[in-house]
Amino acid sequence: MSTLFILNQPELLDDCITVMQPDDALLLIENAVVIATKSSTTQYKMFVLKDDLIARGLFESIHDQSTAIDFSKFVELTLAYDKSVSWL
Amino acid sequence: MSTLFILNQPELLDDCITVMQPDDALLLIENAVVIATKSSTTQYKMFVLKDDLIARGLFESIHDQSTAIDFSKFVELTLAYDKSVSWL
Amino acid sequence: MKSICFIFNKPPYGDHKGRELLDICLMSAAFDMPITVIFKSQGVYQLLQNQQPDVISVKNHSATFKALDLYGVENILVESESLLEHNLKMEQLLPIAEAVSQDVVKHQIASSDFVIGL
Amino acid sequence: MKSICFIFNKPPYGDHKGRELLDICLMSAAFDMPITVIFKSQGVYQLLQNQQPDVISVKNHSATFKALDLYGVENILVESESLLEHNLKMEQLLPIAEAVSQDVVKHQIASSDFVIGL
Amino acid sequence: MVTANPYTAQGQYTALRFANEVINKGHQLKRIFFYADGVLIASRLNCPPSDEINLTKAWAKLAIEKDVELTVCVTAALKRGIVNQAEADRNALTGENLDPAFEISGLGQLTEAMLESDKLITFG
Amino acid sequence: MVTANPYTAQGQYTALRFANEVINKGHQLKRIFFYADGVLIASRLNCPPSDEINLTKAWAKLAIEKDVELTVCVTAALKRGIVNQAEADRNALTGENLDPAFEISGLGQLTEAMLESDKLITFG
Repeated sequence: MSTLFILNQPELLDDCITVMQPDDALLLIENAVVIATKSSTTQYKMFVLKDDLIARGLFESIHDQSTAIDFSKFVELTLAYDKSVSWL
Repeated sequence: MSTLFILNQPELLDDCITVMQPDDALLLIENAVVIATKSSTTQYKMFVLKDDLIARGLFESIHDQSTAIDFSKFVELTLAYDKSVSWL
Repeated sequence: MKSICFIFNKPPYGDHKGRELLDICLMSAAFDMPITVIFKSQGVYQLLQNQQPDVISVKNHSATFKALDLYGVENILVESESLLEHNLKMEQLLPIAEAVSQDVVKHQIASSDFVIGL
Repeated sequence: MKSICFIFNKPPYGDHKGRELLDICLMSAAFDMPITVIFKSQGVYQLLQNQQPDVISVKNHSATFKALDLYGVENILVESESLLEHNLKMEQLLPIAEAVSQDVVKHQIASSDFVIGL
Repeated sequence: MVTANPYTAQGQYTALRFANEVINKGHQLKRIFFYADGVLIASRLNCPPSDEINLTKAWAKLAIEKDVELTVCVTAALKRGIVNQAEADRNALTGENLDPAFEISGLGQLTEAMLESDKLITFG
Repeated sequence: MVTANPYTAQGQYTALRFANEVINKGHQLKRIFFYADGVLIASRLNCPPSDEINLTKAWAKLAIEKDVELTVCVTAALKRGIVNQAEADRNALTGENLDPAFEISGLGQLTEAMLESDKLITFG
């Protein structure tokens, strides 16, 4: 089964990645969007909530490994993956 | 001036240490007492709140680089150092 | 029946999260859902023996962990890599969990219908 | 007069802490206390230009940061090591802070009478 | 499930936007279950600054207009001082503060909703 | 200063023990200032399980027996639904929940206390 991991605290990234499988994706929301400005070595698909980027002045700084999405796409992602896990 | 740094979240240890001076001390309380079970390479004096160790079953596991203290000593430390800083 | 996996990843007593996650776990067990409980990262401290949170006026929930099998929760796992990271040995923990590798943890999370942490 | 140092070390808007720390800062300025403001670790994101938190229905406190000098707060420092770690340049930040080394930050904290973070 | 502290975390707002979008897309949203610090949202005494969104009222609007159940866990609520008249009477408390759009109930409501739904999304 | 969420963090309890010890040792404790999520402690509706400590009542006991001021920041309190009758009237809220041992006041009380005291200890 594929999983959408939802992360809202940047400091939990490393911990979250330890449980991810190749087909899983990571969605960065709230304060965790700051992660999207850095290049990463993770092989996972990475989505970022657009409004949280704009709020923090980071929309222009996003790294091209990440895809900015709106709430409509957020809902679609939770349907496209078998389940969603908020990594708290 | 000497400072007593009070830490209650183990994940903030590295950040806290970046602002410490040689004469400063670190007091571990609440969840941060788990740090006291590991050997560390920091040169700072390290105190640990005893009741928080006992609560978590860690009193026997404390590393000998740390000193367990009670609330009476906690109050004395805040007087012995010029100021106390809670690193949140 | 849908399966559910609980992730304990924080030390006890600094907050109420361990206790409140355990409550969901017990309720799900009462509904006969197949349950996996995972202790990972700093959550491994939840299982330490000889906890005495009465000294900080908090209720000890170790006894409830020990009673999980009475509720039919038998799949209780602790991640070996986390034990190593926190310098803990299985002998120091309540004898209710099985040590497994990170790969097993990953597989359990992937194969559950719901995954809940707090 | 006793001096006071404020440490901003978290990104904005994920919580109210930045806003609530800023409120203490303004109040202390009204009492004419000598103030140092330090942006460190993830707190450097507090100073990013072009923040638009109205899209998430939160009030923008950038304007208040910009007004700090009107309140007599002139010692506003951002830690160079933190900028580097988060891949940010001074040009991306509000032009109100001076970049200083970790040693300067350390010294400012050591020499203040009170140090407050949230 | 919403466990986010309304003030210390942004999760209540994110959950609200997400819930509205789910309904706009024509999906069925059975229940919002408030747990842990998330229950703090259910106090009608919450009074944010006038230039900021009142999240309690925003949830209430969603509940009324779109017929979504807002369920607050009784155990989590009582210890956090969120009570209705019945709970106040039962626990000898002087006063109550539950917003009428929210309903206090047991943790079983979460488990029951999980069994009946395809998805559970947590906002913490 | 106490900024700890009474439920998500242990800081309220640590602060209480510390405050009692300060007084036992004969030092003067001018004021406990509750700020940020720390204000949540001031609701008299907080009702922890009967086998756990009621921290609101424990603070109230300290205030009454040892004559310590318990001051709650009004701005932080209002948005978190902690109100007395005067604030309820001013903001058109139906009800109030402040425990009578606590007093609602402004942030200036913190700064004033800092100027008059040798030490400030924060519990977050």
